[in-house]
Amino acid sequence: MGNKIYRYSLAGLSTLGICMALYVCLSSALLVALIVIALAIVILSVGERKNVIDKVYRLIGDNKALNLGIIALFILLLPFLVQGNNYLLHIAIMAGIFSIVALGLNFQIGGIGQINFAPAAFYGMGAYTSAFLSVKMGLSPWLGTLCGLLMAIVLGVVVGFPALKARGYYLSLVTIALQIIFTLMIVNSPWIGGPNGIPGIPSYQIGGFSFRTPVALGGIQLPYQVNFLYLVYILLALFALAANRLYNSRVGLAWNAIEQDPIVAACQGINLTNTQLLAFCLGAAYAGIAGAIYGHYTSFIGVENFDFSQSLIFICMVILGGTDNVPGVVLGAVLLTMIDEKLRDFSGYRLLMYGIVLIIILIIRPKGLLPKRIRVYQQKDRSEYSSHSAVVTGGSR
Amino acid sequence: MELIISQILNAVMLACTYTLVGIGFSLFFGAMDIVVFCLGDVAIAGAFAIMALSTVMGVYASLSGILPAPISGIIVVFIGACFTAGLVTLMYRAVIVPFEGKNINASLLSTIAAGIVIRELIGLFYPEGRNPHAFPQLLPAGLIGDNVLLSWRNIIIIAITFIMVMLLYWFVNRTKTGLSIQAISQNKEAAIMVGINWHRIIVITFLIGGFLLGIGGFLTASYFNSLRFDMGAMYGLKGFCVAVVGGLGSIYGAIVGGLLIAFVEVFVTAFIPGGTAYSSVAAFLIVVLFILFKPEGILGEKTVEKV
Amino acid sequence: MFKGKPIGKIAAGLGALIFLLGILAGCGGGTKSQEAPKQEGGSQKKVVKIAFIGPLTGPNATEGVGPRNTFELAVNQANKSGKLPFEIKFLAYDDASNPGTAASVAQKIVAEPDVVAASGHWNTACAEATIPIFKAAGIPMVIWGAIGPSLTKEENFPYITRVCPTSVQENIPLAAFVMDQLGRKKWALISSTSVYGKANTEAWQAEVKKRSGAEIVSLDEITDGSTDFRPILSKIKKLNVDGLYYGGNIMEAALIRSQMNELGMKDILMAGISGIVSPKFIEVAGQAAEGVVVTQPGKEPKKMPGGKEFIEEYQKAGYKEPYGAYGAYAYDAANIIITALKEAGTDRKALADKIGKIAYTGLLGTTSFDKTGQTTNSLSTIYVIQDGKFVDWDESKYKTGERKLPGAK
Amino acid sequence: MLELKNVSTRYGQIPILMQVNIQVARGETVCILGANGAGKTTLLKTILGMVKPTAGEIYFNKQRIDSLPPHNIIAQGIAIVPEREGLFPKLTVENNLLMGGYYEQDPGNILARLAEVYQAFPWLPQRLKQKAGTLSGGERKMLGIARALLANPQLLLMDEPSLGLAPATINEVFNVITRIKRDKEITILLVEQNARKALLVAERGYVLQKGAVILEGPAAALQENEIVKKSYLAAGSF
Repeated sequence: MGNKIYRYSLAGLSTLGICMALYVCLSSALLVALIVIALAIVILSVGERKNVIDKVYRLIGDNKALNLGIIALFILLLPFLVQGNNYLLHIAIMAGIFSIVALGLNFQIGGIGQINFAPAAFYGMGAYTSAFLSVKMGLSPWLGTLCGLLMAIVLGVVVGFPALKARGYYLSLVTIALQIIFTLMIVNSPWIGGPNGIPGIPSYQIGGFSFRTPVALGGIQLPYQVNFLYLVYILLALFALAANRLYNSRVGLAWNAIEQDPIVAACQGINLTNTQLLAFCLGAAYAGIAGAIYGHYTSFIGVENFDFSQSLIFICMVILGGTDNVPGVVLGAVLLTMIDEKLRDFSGYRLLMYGIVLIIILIIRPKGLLPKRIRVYQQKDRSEYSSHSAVVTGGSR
Repeated sequence: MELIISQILNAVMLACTYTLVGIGFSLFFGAMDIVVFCLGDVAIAGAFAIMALSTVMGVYASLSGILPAPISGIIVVFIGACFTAGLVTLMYRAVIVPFEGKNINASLLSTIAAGIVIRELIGLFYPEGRNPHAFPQLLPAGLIGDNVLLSWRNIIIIAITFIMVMLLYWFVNRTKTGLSIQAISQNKEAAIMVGINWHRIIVITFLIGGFLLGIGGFLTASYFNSLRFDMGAMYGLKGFCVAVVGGLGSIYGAIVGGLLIAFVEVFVTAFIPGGTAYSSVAAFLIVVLFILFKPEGILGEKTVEKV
Repeated sequence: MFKGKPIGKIAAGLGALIFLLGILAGCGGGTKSQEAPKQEGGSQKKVVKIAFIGPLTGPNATEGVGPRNTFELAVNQANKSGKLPFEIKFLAYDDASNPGTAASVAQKIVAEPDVVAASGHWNTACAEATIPIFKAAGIPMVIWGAIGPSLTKEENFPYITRVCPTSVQENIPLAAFVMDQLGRKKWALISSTSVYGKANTEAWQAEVKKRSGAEIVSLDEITDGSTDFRPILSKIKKLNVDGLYYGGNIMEAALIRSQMNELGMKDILMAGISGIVSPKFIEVAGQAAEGVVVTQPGKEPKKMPGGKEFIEEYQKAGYKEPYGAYGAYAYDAANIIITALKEAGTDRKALADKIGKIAYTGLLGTTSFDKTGQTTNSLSTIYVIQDGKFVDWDESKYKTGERKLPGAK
Repeated sequence: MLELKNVSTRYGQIPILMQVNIQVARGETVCILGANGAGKTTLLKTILGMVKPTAGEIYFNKQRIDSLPPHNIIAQGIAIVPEREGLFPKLTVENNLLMGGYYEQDPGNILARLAEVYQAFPWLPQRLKQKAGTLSGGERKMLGIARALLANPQLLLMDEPSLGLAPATINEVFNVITRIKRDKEITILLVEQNARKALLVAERGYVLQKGAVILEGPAAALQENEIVKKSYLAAGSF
């Protein structure tokens, strides 16, 4: 049917449009980037009012394979698009790494509705463990990353445990306190470099090929960042898919139930302990891997990259993008990373910008740029009824 | 022995700097069930205002031309505290009112963000705002007699803290407005039902709390003799810890909590070899333990936690 | 499901959007290609860029802004002199004393076309973070202010060089002065947990170990940004030390000194190194600053050949901030790069080699580098604070015996 | 004295009151009967201005009050005996009482009213320094009534005075209400589930069901009404 092809190409076009918008943000000056973002916000809110956005969602949802393909192609071609500019690639890599952390953090903020102020500690735990093992013990960075993941999960249990007993303000204070203790302990531990950080972290290697060697692809010499770009985005894709599956699963539903009312949730047979700890451990695992990759990518880690203000930035990403919505969280992380780097020249205004953006978003769009979607149980044969079998789990109270 | 006495004095002084901001947290939590995270920054902004009045704007200098120095000092501090009161009320309007009755996470984040905004604005717009500043000495610095332990400034800091707490006690328990604040904090609906104009009372609470914070910021800056634009973050966090340890919502709890945290910090520094670097860690650990095992704090009443 | 009408609207909207984005993308690409005017025509000189990195915001901004100014001054002077075959463009970047920021900034500098050299950092940790990046990119970096001993290494030479002495080098003359000349033996040591503080602690411990009879009776580490040192000081007071050494930065040092005064410890000598040499120290410590002994590598600029002109030029350029303790270093670092550029041209490799072999005489005396890239210039001055000013010991009333240092018998 | 004309309210999308018309004349005691969720408490909150009506008008002493904030409405002489926990648990009994006289400026009047209240509740004077939270359920209810009396209201609203009390205490509470009615010429609007008791003290009554008034009339007539009998006077309710 002609209509089908029409819709098919339309879906492709909208994905392409999003990719193009992101590319423009990435490659142009701050002002242009801001204009594009403002434009996007206008389109979003107008579209929402006219219910167009919903249709676009469905359009994209119906042609998943095509759209994922376009995004994959976009990332594959990105190094060529930016003509091997390693700074732009660096931004793209950082956007990917931060997206992974933000996805993990979203399990706590979006899932069980508890703000965890210590994501940077998870992130740092992964980075420090992996860096320490590979620099001081000579472990392979791949194994180091795995250990970083495990240690981050351990920290996730430590931070998640209080969440079982405390909620709201008390929990936020606990997580802030743990975040600060984490940074202080690193500063005070000379054996992991203390305030010096750990320089000279080795890079990943596959069969003698170091990720830090430039590559020649298609006759063009590309900087070493390309290796990391692909690595990070493959992982991001995997993690985003996992997060999406999780969100649509019983676990995601249980998290949301706990967010609404833990006592009622417990009465419905949800194991509060396991479910809440899972949110923290999974989040920690995401952040841990991201941290480890960050360390092996930049070759240097210092405590300043894992402190409280970094945690706030992660929280900003989740809130800006849209809590409990995987594309939203990734979008938030990517946008904020890009704006942050563009603001490098105005670094005095960086934190101020975060503060103002957070307040404005909370007041104007408390649910973020891409708000949480109605949960849809995917049953192919009943797609006609998909809107009826939707379970509404509204936002927060 | 002298060492222990001087360390106790150090701890008491440190507790004085924590107490007023802790009271601020308790006061607002009591009145509104809300934790205003930017209080530390507000207090430091108040100290900056006092510093601006006495240095950049030269108000202190021109005042002390006509009036005796202590009086002009008091006037400057009073103006600064009023400024803080205004600032905190502005915070209430800007970042608390929009989130009233919504998920606490929103107001939590918005007040943290407001703290960042205040901090960064000071850093950007105060002349050389990002550099550390020497805080003007509005309090006399001399020692009392030959006793090296007691200086006039320390005595005055303790006295002002004490007077402020007493005034607050009197206000909250002996005046109609104070009783109304208590009434609202205990049962907002019933308070409305007896005809309390709760909007007005909340604003008054914020004004009073802001005034206390201004004084607190002034005392802290005077005691440390220095001021930095980002001091407020840690100051506010410690204040919150103090309030939680003492019992969130309890004024006396803030005093007790302040003493506990200050003693832990000072004694870890003084009596544990190599402990200096870990004094803050110890303080935060205490807070975590309190939240886990005695969330109502030392003086707080055991109630169902407000979420 | 989909009616024709809304879908048509979506299509139209999308089409317009992509068109717009395409234009924007074109612009984005376009600006880049226009950016670097190549050396066409004699009228347009080739532009080379030199990057400066330092703490321009954040807690140590005072230390970074002055050197930024002097660096810019040097570049402007060189451009004005008209002797250069190219035009030097000055780029200033802020590391905010944050290694992560520094690394990111370094990536940005490395990605910038036409950058031939960089000069960076007051914070050792920041330098640690960026050294591998500059080295990998083959861009020579001259360190103007970071003093951690480990920064200059043989394997990084000639890409990484340093015009200022390391903390070890700095501590030697100070230790000789206070321990040998003044005879202070029993020391209390406070240092910051920063890289800088740790390096100083180690250097001072080494100096004490060298001398028989000298000892360190207490060691405390504080985090930068602390404000209350009374518990530590109360403890030290009981120990009857001859002197207190602080290895760290200005603000904490000033607070320590003023709190010492408050606790009745005015009679204990305080000694420190260049990290605390700043008018801010005296401003914050006030009266208590009197009699504090510090060391600063190099001689005062005004006493060096060309120093008067430098100060005049600096004032003429209209900078508001003082050039600070490291202004002269940044100025010389800039001139070393410029001199090398003049002789070796704009090839990065040749430039680095030239810098490595340079013998430049400027405000600091004659600077040349050893095989690790460390300056061999070790001039230094002992200052004592007298009446609210840093006064050269040799010219002070303390030397003549008119006044007595704290704790002098 | 109090008149509600076509008052409707809603919480969000859910309508609570629909086109409610109620009149209370001076000196009258009127009861409103209704089951759980009928909208009784919302009705009182609407009168007090704590819930704003989405439609309709409310008049008190011929003055329109439905757009005023609660404290202005209460200042005009309306007091309420709240349901259940209407006290300030950490304040003393005395302070709780004094909060009732929030709008009285003259301390002499307050003292006079205190004396009256102490006479009505002889146990009160001994317990003045006790925290209100430590009182028993019945005592708290009495204290609530005493507090409302301290405002010397023209109109007294009572929200389910019998709720959650033991039968003996309920009798006591209704005795007090009867006494107040007799001694002070006060207008009372009583909201109750316990129809038997309420219809004994009230002169007129309304039956509220799912937010709408379905019946109204003199107390005696309501007592005989089949619907009331079936729904509210069935065996088991006191």
